[in-house]
Amino acid sequence: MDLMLSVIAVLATLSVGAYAVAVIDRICGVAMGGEATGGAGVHDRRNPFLAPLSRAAALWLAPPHVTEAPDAAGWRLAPVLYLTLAGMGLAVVPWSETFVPVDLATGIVLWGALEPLATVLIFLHGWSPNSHLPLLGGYRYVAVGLSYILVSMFVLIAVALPAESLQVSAVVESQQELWNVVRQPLGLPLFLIVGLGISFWGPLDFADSNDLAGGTSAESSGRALLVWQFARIAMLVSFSAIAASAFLGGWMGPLLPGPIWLVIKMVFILVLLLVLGRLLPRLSPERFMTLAWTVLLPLAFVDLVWAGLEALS
Amino acid sequence: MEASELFALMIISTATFALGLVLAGIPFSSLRISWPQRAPFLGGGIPDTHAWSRFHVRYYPMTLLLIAFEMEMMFMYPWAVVYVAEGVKALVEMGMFLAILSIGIVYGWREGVFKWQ
Amino acid sequence: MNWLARLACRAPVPVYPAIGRNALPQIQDWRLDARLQWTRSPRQARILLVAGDILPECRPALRRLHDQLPAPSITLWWRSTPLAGLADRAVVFEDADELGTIAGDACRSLLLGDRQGEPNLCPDEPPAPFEGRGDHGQGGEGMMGGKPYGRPMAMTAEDLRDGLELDPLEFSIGPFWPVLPPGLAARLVLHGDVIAEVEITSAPFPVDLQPVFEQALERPVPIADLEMARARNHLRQLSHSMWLSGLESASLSVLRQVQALQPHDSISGLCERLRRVGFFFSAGAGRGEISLEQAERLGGPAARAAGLEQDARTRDPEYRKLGFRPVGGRGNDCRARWQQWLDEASQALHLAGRARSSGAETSYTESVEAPRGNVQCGRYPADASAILSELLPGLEWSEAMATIASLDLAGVADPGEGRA
Amino acid sequence: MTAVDLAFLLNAAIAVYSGWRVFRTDSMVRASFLLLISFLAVGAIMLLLGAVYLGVAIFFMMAVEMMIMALFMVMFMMNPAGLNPMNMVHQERISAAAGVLAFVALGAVAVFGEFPSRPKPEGLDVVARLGHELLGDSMLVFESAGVTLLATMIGVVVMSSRRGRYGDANEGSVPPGLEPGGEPAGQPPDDDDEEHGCH
Repeated sequence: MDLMLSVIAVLATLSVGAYAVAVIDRICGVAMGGEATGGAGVHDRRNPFLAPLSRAAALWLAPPHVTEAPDAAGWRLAPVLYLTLAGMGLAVVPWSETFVPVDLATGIVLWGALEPLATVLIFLHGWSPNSHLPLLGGYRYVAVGLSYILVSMFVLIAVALPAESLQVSAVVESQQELWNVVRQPLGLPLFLIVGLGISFWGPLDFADSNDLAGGTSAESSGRALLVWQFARIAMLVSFSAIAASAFLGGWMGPLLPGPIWLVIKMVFILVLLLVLGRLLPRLSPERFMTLAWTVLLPLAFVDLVWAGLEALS
Repeated sequence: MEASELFALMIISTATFALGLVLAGIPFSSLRISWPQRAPFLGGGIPDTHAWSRFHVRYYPMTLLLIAFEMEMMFMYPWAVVYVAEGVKALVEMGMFLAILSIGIVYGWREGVFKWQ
Repeated sequence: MNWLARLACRAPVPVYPAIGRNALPQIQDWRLDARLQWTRSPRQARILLVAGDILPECRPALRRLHDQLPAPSITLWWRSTPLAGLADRAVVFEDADELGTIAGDACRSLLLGDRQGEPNLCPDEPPAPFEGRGDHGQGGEGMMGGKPYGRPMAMTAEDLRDGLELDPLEFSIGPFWPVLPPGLAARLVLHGDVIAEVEITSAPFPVDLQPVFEQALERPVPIADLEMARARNHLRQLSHSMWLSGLESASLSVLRQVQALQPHDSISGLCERLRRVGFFFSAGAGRGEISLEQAERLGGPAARAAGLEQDARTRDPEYRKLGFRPVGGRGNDCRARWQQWLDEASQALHLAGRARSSGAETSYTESVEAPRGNVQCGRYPADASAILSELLPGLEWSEAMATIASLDLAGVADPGEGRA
Repeated sequence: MTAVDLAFLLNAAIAVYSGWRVFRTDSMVRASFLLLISFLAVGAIMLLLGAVYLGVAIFFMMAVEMMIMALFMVMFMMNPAGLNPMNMVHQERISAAAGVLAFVALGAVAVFGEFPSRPKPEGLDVVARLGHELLGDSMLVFESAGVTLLATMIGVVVMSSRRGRYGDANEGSVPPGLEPGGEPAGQPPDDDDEEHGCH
């Protein structure tokens, strides 16, 4: 029974969350003047609540495409497996004191492992079509994907210090008195970069960027593209859940039940990510790599030392 | 206890995988797509060769450095769990460990490893 | 399934643009239309829009592009002559405002199955015959030989930088890729994602001089009109660079600003915002550095940014009365050129505001400073795309694209030639 | 037959099958990622054995390592995508015999050997035990691993990076002189031209 509930909770959160992200992103876009709103008789197209659904329907019905000599299995499986990673990432997040879909003793390490696995799949998605622009996107993403995982590891280890455990539920409970976002002020900003990286969003969209005609998805159409985009947003949702749990006290909060608090905090993280995604430009991959190793990594060091001193005091 | 958690993880990932597979639709191999449509998209241009080739990865020294660094990171997770219990000893030991490895990063940086080769 | 198709009909129509002569500003205006969704690759489009005249030498590429939309698809023609194979069923239209409706109808008819897609224009055969040949019928021989699946494999060549002899990727790109200027096609050799060689195979389509600059060569025209046209042009150029570096939101809001631009408008907010988010640092700082000689060839804002003081406006006493002094000298990289566009747009708006209130008109008609560069009667800025083959080698892909976007390369069409 | 047994058999089958496919595929990328799948299945078996940390650590390490391996395999192998089919195995007979022999031997040990049965005590936190071990008896090992990894890093950089502090290695990466235009500082006088440029 509990298992059924867990499966439904994860799948529903991914799907509803992806829909919510599309809606929020559109609302942010309109508020920032970044959405097309012109044209006559477009009222229902301006409706942010219907737009994601109609776009998804259009992709569902769009004709498929394959290239000359692709790695068909890899191309088809990469988006699906990427979605699976998002599901696994969400599964380790506790919803309340008692309801944790997967209360793995090494949940934090599992989250660390999802990031390189996501890099593998994004590379595979770029490699498989045997086409030039996706290939460049895939290779370029690997440079970025391998650069940000160290930052992510340090930041996640820092939140494990006060919890004395690698269990996500323990990390949440360790924030009873003070949230980690206050206790380790560098943690959340660094972790947000990781979130943008793992879902190649906004400034870290090195895989599917405009200068490569859509990068790894330049040769995707129809349902393959639908899954890819869905998976990418699902990853963002999944990330927001772990970020909320690691830094904003997860399900904890007064009055309201745990799951509601978690959702509120997830929405907060998502809005932050989506606004950042629209505000910041993409660096060249070389510059990002240098930045990640020479600025972000030392900052992550500082975050860890800070967390260590704080945990001892 | 642990086995049931693992079982739940397996079921959840299988369910997400199935959802993705349903969305992904028919396999590519069953599609009949014309040759001109299948040519790689290059804005009207044409490729001379297949895209798959011995690709010159320009950041390869970084990946090698990463392997070494990541190996070391694996020691840090168990360390984090016992950190509070062990106190200053843990802090000092890990401080030393990280200091040694930071030398590697600084050296790599000086040699331009974090740039495109 | 019918309800699904009806739901899909409410989505914006995915359109891929093949941009011909003088169509770029209109394409940018169409980006603001919520009924359309401009796809980055034709694979996601159902409609191909051919906008503007396509020169004959680019028609084979257009035929290839046409076939690359997943079938079934429909092609719309705006101010353009349909290709030979499609003449009987071509949807041709003139009025730019109609695109939303026409594309919507076309897409709906495809979704509901009311209409067949177009036939392929290229023969349906692999790039090279392979089936049944070679060791396993895949067309190849041994490890690297033959043409497996219709194409040869890349072969090693000497590297331009670190001495690893790996395979260069050779391909031609363009002329219908919206990241590049319309009409620009090049043969590229890539070592990894670093550009090793560039050979321009088709120059960007020449752009007609805007009427107000044309008139300025014949008679005095209001300075306000001239400067507004300049400000619009520069902001449009900049919006493309912003789109390229992932600032889609800001790029659309700049385009919206362009449509409603008035003299005296201030764009300092935009400058400040771009500076604060690090746009200038993003991919362009320190990249795409042009020499003085190249700056001379480019003329216009790029030359002024690089420190050359050439501006026809300085010769006009009316401009001097308005307190005009050329800005520039920020440097020779992409960042400097982007800032130059912003500075000049800002200055142009300021000048336009002052000229509008004083009613000032140009007094010097020998030559006029067009957005692209200095225009004299009978001497128009020539295409400068050839400098790319000196500029791009050694740049990483995104830096190379940023460099191209920071330059205004297309030549200005000589109206005399057109009439002849 | 419990769920754990089933999961073990499933993962073992995946590990063996994908391990076999590594040698049957022509594409280097596929080979690397099939190997990754094989390792992931082994990691899952570790998890089933109660090694919660080691299992997930295998996921982590192997994802990074196989990704990098794929990069290098594609970089340096002819026909990296296997567009032309090729034979990935050499000296098949000897290898097959050795493989079968090893499998039989190990299988015999597994089936006929007598293993001590020491199930993990209830409530033992393996990760914490590992941590205490690292800070206790194995501290010397742990710190010397740090030094070894530093040596690895430096070795890797020396061998792979072409860029140096004083310019590209193959253009004679020499330090500048103490005074402008002077002899390179801190370098022995250069009497053999062939040695010059070897960094």
